[in-house]
Amino acid sequence: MKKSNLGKIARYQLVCIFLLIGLVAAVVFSINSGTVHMSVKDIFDIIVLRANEGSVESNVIWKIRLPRLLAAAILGGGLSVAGYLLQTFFRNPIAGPYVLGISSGSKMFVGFTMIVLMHYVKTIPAGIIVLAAFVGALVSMAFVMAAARKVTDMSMLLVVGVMIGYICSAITDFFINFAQENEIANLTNWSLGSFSGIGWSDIRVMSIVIFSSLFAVMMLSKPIGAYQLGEGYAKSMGINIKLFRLLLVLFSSLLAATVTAFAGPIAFVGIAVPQIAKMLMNTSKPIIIIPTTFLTGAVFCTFSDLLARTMFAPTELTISTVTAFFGAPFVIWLLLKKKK
Amino acid sequence: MKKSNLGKIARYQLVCIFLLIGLVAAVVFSINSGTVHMSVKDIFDIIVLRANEGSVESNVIWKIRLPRLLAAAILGGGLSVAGYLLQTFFRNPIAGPYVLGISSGSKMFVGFTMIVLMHYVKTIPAGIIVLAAFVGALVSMAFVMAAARKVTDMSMLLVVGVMIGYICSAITDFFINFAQENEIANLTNWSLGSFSGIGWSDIRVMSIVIFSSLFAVMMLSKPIGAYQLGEGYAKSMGINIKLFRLLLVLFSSLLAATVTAFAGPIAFVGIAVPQIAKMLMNTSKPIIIIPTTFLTGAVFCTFSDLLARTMFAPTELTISTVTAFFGAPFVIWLLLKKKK
Amino acid sequence: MYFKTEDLAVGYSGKALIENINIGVEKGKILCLLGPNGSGKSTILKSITRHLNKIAGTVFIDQEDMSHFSSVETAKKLSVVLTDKVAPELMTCGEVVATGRYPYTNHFGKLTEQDNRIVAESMEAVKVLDLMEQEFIRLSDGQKQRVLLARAICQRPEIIVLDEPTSYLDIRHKIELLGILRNMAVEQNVTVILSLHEVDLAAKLADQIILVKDNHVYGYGCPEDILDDEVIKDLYGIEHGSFNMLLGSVELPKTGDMEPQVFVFGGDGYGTLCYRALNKRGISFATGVLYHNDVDYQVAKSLASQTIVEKSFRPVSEFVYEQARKALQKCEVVIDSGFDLEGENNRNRMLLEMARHANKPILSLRKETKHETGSVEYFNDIGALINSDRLKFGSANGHKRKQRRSLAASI
Amino acid sequence: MYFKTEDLAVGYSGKALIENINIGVEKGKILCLLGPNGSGKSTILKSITRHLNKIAGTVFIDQEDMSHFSSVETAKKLSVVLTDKVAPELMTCGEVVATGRYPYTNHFGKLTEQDNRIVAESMEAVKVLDLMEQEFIRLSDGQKQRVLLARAICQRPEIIVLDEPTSYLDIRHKIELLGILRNMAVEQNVTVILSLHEVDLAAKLADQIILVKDNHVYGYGCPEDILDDEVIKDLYGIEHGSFNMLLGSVELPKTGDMEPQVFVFGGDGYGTLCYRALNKRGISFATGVLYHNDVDYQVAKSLASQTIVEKSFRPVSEFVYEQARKALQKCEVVIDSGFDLEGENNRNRMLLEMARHANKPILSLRKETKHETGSVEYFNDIGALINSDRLKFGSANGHKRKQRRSLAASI
Amino acid sequence: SDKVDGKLEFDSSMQLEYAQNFTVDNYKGGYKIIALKDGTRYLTVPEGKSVPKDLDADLVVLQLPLTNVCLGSTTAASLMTDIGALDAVTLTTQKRESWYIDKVGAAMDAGKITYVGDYDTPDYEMLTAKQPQLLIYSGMLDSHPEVADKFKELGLNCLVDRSSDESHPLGRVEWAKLFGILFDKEDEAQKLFDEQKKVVDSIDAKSTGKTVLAFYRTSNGSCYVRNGGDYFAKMIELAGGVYYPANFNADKSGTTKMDAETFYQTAIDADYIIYIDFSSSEQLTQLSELVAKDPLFADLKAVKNGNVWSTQQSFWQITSTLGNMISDINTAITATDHAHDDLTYLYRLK
Ligand SMILES: Nc1ncnc2c1ncn2[C@@H]1O[C@H](COP(=O)(O)OP(=O)(O)OP(=O)(O)O)[C@@H](O)[C@H]1O
Ligand SMILES: Nc1ncnc2c1ncn2[C@@H]1O[C@H](COP(=O)(O)OP(=O)(O)OP(=O)(O)O)[C@@H](O)[C@H]1O
Ligand SMILES: [Mg+2]
Ligand SMILES: [Mg+2]
Repeated sequence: MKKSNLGKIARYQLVCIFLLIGLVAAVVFSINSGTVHMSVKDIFDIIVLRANEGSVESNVIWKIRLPRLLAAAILGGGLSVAGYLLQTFFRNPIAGPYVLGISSGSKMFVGFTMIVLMHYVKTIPAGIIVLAAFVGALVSMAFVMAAARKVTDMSMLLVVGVMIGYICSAITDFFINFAQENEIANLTNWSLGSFSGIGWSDIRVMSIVIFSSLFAVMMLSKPIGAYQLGEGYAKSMGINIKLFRLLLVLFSSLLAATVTAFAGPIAFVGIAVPQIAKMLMNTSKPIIIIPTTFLTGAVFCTFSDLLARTMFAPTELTISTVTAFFGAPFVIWLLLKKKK
Repeated sequence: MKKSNLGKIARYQLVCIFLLIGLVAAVVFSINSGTVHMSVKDIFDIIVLRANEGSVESNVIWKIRLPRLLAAAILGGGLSVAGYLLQTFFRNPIAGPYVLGISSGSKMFVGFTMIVLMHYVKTIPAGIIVLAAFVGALVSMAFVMAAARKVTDMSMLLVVGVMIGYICSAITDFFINFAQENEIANLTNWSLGSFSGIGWSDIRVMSIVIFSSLFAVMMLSKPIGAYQLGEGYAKSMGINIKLFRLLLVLFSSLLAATVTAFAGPIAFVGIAVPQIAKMLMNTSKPIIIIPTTFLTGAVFCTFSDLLARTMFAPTELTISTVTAFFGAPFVIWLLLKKKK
Repeated sequence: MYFKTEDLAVGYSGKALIENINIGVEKGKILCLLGPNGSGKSTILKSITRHLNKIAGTVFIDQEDMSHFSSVETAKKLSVVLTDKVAPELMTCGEVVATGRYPYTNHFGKLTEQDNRIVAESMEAVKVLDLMEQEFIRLSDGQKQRVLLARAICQRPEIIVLDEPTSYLDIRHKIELLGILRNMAVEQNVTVILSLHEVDLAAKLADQIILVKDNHVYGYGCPEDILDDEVIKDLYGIEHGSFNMLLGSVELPKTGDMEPQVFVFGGDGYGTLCYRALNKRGISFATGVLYHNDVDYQVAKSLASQTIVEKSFRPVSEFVYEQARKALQKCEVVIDSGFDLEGENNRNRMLLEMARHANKPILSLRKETKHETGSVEYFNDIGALINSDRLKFGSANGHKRKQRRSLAASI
Repeated sequence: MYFKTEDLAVGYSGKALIENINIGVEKGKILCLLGPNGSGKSTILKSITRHLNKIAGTVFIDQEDMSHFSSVETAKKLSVVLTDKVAPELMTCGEVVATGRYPYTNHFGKLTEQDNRIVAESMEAVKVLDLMEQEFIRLSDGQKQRVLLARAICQRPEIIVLDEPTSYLDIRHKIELLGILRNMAVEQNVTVILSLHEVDLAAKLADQIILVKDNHVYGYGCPEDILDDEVIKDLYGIEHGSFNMLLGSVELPKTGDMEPQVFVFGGDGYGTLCYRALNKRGISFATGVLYHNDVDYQVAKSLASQTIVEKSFRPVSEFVYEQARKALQKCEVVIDSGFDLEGENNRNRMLLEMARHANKPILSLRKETKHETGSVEYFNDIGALINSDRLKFGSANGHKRKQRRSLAASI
Repeated sequence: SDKVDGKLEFDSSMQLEYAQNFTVDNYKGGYKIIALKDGTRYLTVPEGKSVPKDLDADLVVLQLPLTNVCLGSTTAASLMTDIGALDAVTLTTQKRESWYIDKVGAAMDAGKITYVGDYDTPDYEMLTAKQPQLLIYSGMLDSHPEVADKFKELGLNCLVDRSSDESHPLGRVEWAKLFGILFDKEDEAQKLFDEQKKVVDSIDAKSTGKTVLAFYRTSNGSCYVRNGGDYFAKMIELAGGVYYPANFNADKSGTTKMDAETFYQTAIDADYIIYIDFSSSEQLTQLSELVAKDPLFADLKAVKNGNVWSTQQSFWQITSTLGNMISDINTAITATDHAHDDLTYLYRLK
């Protein structure tokens, strides 16, 4: 027992180190690629010595590449954790972070803002879209939480979540019915998701929300672990199930809402990354899986974003394209391999 | 036992009659509403006596209203049955007909046709979009079926399906990346789904596919019933599980593919209608539930389409808007009520 | 009373199934629920553990209304093993058991040295320590059950509630489990509330028994006093077959209900195996002469068409002997199970002699004196004996017909 | 052999757990797998029923390789009851059972009059007919198990494979189930292959027994011959507690291992209840004088610190009497379980007299002659007796200490 | 030749200067065959003339005068309005609020034009009832073959306005001639074209040397930059500017989605920026609003110098006066003061 325990811990550490190296690599590559070519030394000077402030190079690094890669890492991690929470909660491998209607809620509000509101309010303040997305996510979340207090059967709650998503989509479609092509294209573009155009103030806001949620989730890792044995046993271990459920929905929604607000809905990450993390660690201990999921998500999204913006440069691919295109076959492969 | 059995049969008959009345009502209302006003007598004359052939009224009835409402009924029913099959198959209440990537596959091919193909081939044959949608659905289905032969764990197969869906979406997004606004709007509009513009030749094709699939599914109702006890028991009853799984995936995909080809992806129906049918009948006998699901789906879609085209006439709502907007709260209500 | 219910009513979806449950148990005692399937044992247990909302009434622990406890308080007081199957993904047994320490660990669920020790001890107790690193879902049914028991034990509760904890356990682990429970009760003053289907084990284990039947509490008390063959027969509505409280064992229903065809000399336990083997083949038999205190008598009572018995501790009376002689004569075949031939006045020996003289075919399992005389066939084991041609009765068909009829009536 | 395996190897994910399984059973016989938890019984059964891919080897039914059968053929030949939980949505019990008719119904699964009759008969057989219209998921564990049994029965197979079919069943239904299985075997020539944990039932039911241990087939044969106390102890690795093959019952482990403090007069079944009650409280006792054929002897063997026994069917010898006297004198308390006082030369009566004269406290359960003499206390039931102050030994603490130590070692 | 009736005798082909996507053959007796690049052909039969026999099956016959037309293309609307053919329009597939062509709006308000549902899901019943002689659709119809099929089934004629496929701005304007034929406004059409051509010719074609960039930024940070081969780039060149991302997709029309970094690098030195708003409703008026979308925009030379112009809401629907628009662009990039900040088609962000 001692020995295999050591083996396990070694595995955890190995995977962690591997992921951290991955993250560093992703960051280095990201910061070093783009249309504006710079030598490594330049980049180093710019970042560390703050050389050439105000130059194109400095601006590219400080105002474009750095915030963007930070956003990719933070949001990717957050989204993955949201997915992990909901998969655990519903014991359903396809329950991603958007299953409770989060992204539909966001899209509904964004659609409303883009299509309806702008007809009346000509000058819109900056950040309105982000705000709309966030509020939309919270609204659908509130509905789900209200339902969660009534519906005790998990699978039924899942159905309620999906239904709320449908209602939101229906309303969005309703707006689309009355929209112009340009507006439709605009909304579709939004719903493809991208880490582009994120600034430092955005980073500040998202860090606060995501890291504090992450902290709270880590705090919940104990009940989450107990919950894996089933609701009955969880109860007998002294978990206040009602509260636990509310908190879980709350934090996963907060995470997903933040991501959606800043980057739009990003496909695949929330479903696949938790599975990858579990396979990497070969355990389901929340205290280990939550950080692993975050890290894996961060690495995955940073790399994906790198690809998204360099593969067909200057055209940028949507992040979902890359995440799904590279991630999905990987997960299928893992699943098939596991079978053997 | 005898008595309650009679009670059950009475219930089945009652619900059936109720649904048939609903269907008739939907048909009557549908045929009687639209911009062109006609008296019931006129309509009767036109349909039964084939009066006034070539007149505006006759054209409206024969070329517009009848094919459309038939399409709504047939496709709605087919879609619901597809949903029922996959929900049963995966024992997952949110496994709708699109969970295996059917709609994503369709959308990918439609996107390819709309965005890429049309750039090169200026004159495109009629029905190309329908064909593209159908082929797309079959392609993703083929992938899922290939996976189904390797992956024996249901929940993992579900993940594979979702992943294939993601890959298709990713490719679609990839096309969108290079598309012009009007193309994006076109694709978005397609993906909202509509029964508009369906002609008699379409009806012929869809009837053949849907009704023969439906017949095949009815033929499968026995193994489906046995399958509800779990794969282990199903096996011991002499079901060839591998074949059964393939057939189930095949027919549900065929149904969903046909619907998607002719009307685009229609939200909600495939998930909700089977649940409604089960609640109505309070049983899960496939031999009863399959026709009920079909009927319920037909009634539901016919009414929804009626609303879609009349509510904001002459603007037509997308069918998904109506199905989700009226259907989703109804299902939530049913779920909450059941709890009590 | 440490644990007590007052007018408790339990049931599903707000409808009471059992009402007015007033039971209690002292600290450190074992309370066992017995009752037929579907009588409501699990329902009562689940209501006590708050897995099911109770319909009415109060549950007291240590004079305090349980509904006033916080969930963590409850968890520290009470642990459970349910019959629900659990299938936690990727969790090792060690991790499953460790969740039992949940109420005691810090906010992150960090296991202290002590927690680890308790986990290991609990797993050792139910003999699953070597499964520590194995994945839970890859265990056999019995191993799973034991891991869940370890989980409940390591929660170190004041009350432990178990719903059919012996299901899927093999005989050794059943014994050990009950031993553990008793130790917990006696040593750690843990109150044990459980449901069992093994009436004999319940009698051996429990301090208090509650009998539940047809949705009401049917009896309540100390097992030695309230349990007897009749109560059990009544409680479970046993018609065919029989239960012997004394032996704590079950005999299958008699199959041959006709005139005995075989006479078995039993006694001192030699007879029992023969009885069962004959019964298994549907051959009806008479047996004798048994003393009332003989182990064979208890089994013969249930299985033999005719049992010739004498009161214990005295010589066989003339009357009983005559009875035996008649029975013996009517039978076609005699089986000598190898009883004790010693003793001055051994009537059984006399009867056996008589059979030999009457040239009845004798199938003998006797090991010692194999004087091969005419009608005696010797067998080394019952397996061979029971397959002997002698026991293939021509009338077996008539026999079968009759049985088929009774089967058709029962199936 | 109707059913036969040849060099069968079974296991999970391509790795063999048990290899070289060569077993067989005749048509219409019952084959039972016995073995400790995790030994591989379910694995073997699942491989036979093709729920698990076998690793190597062949399974023959009626000389034919099973893998050549189509799935429907197999289904007509073979039905199963597994330990998997099933939770079919909205299905009534009747519908669940009716799925057993699957291989026989037409393409739409339409039940004919006959099918309905067979369904009803099968449900009647396991006594679930009244649950016909109830929703399956709303049954108790035992009811569910029975419904699944009915399903298997109504499949009218040639072979029926059952994995622990008695789990969750109450005693009556256990008896009935085994009766049904035996009837199926005897009457309908159905071959039954099952795993059981109740060794006694297995012995009573099965024609052939396979013992599985540590991933190999450990023994194979007719239960009467291969099963005895030692084999069972060895098979399950029982160390504490004991199993009595004869009685088919389990005794919990001895708790008091010290010098006996109580002397119990037993015999004729009177002693057994006292023994168990004392053992439950951890009071060690001596008992005597018992004849070897006495039912009490079997229990005393497992539970008493000292058992004074005499061979059956003869007067108690002087030597044994002396043994008993010594033991009696060392004990602090005497329990008179109410044995038979009759007989001229009844040594037990003499011993009891002696104890009275020695002024030992005597706790008596005797109903008849209540001549209240000095040290004799009379009790109506064992519940009262066992709570008597006389049995609260001052030395109990030392006792407890010792036990705690042993407990700590075992938990 | 006026006597020719009921038969087709080739006369001449119409001379087109810029338009690539249609041709017109004149036949004796005023018959004309319009052939579009997509393969469809239309025969216009002058008022009072009869339809010739034995026509090719694919030839769509339009009996003039057209007085009952359904309009599904905004660019066509622009051209038709300016040649005075709007009276013929009775139906449209665009809602009132999405029209930025005032005359169309006014006609709708007056009830002369009725909305019949969206282009992909028109109210076929209303169309059947109103029986328009011709439906003029935009290229979006290509993606909805089922709509075209239904029109065919219902016996409705449909013509796809492919003016937006023209890469030269004046090619787009030249499509007025096609509508001139259909609505008997050939002279007006010629006049319109000549005017616009003149406007363009009058611009000092000599390069001002100013670099101009045209783009739009979506809410999620992607920038859609006009390709070098797009008509708008051409317009900038005609206006005397240099379309900035030099040789940027010179063979492609439309836009390219560009990542922020490339855009930043590309746009930083552009003298002028024309912001083409996608969303017809949202209109920037302040430079600060643009900068609020992305603070990096503040570093752009054009922004620093206040040389950012935005298109008006009607931009997307204007075709007929592209010459004037080119002239506006010229004004914008040559203006030295703020006197011309509000042009017809452009305005400067303050
Ligand atoms: N979820 C449920 N909803 C409604 N009724 C139920 C439900 N579960 C069990 N019942 C009914 O309640 C009664 C008592 O069930 P319970 O499970 O308490 O029996 P039990 O005594 O534990 O039986 P067993 O020995 O078979 O486990 C049964 O008649 C059963 O049909
Ligand atoms: N799905 C599985 N994958 C891998 N190993 C397994 C799996 N299921 C069981 N095992 C292992 O195979 C061995 C035999 O298991 P099996 O279920 O056959 O035992 P069993 O004899 O039926 O025990 P029980 O009496 O507890 O039911 C066990 O040691 C168990 O750990
Ligand atoms: Mg129970
Ligand atoms: Mg097993």
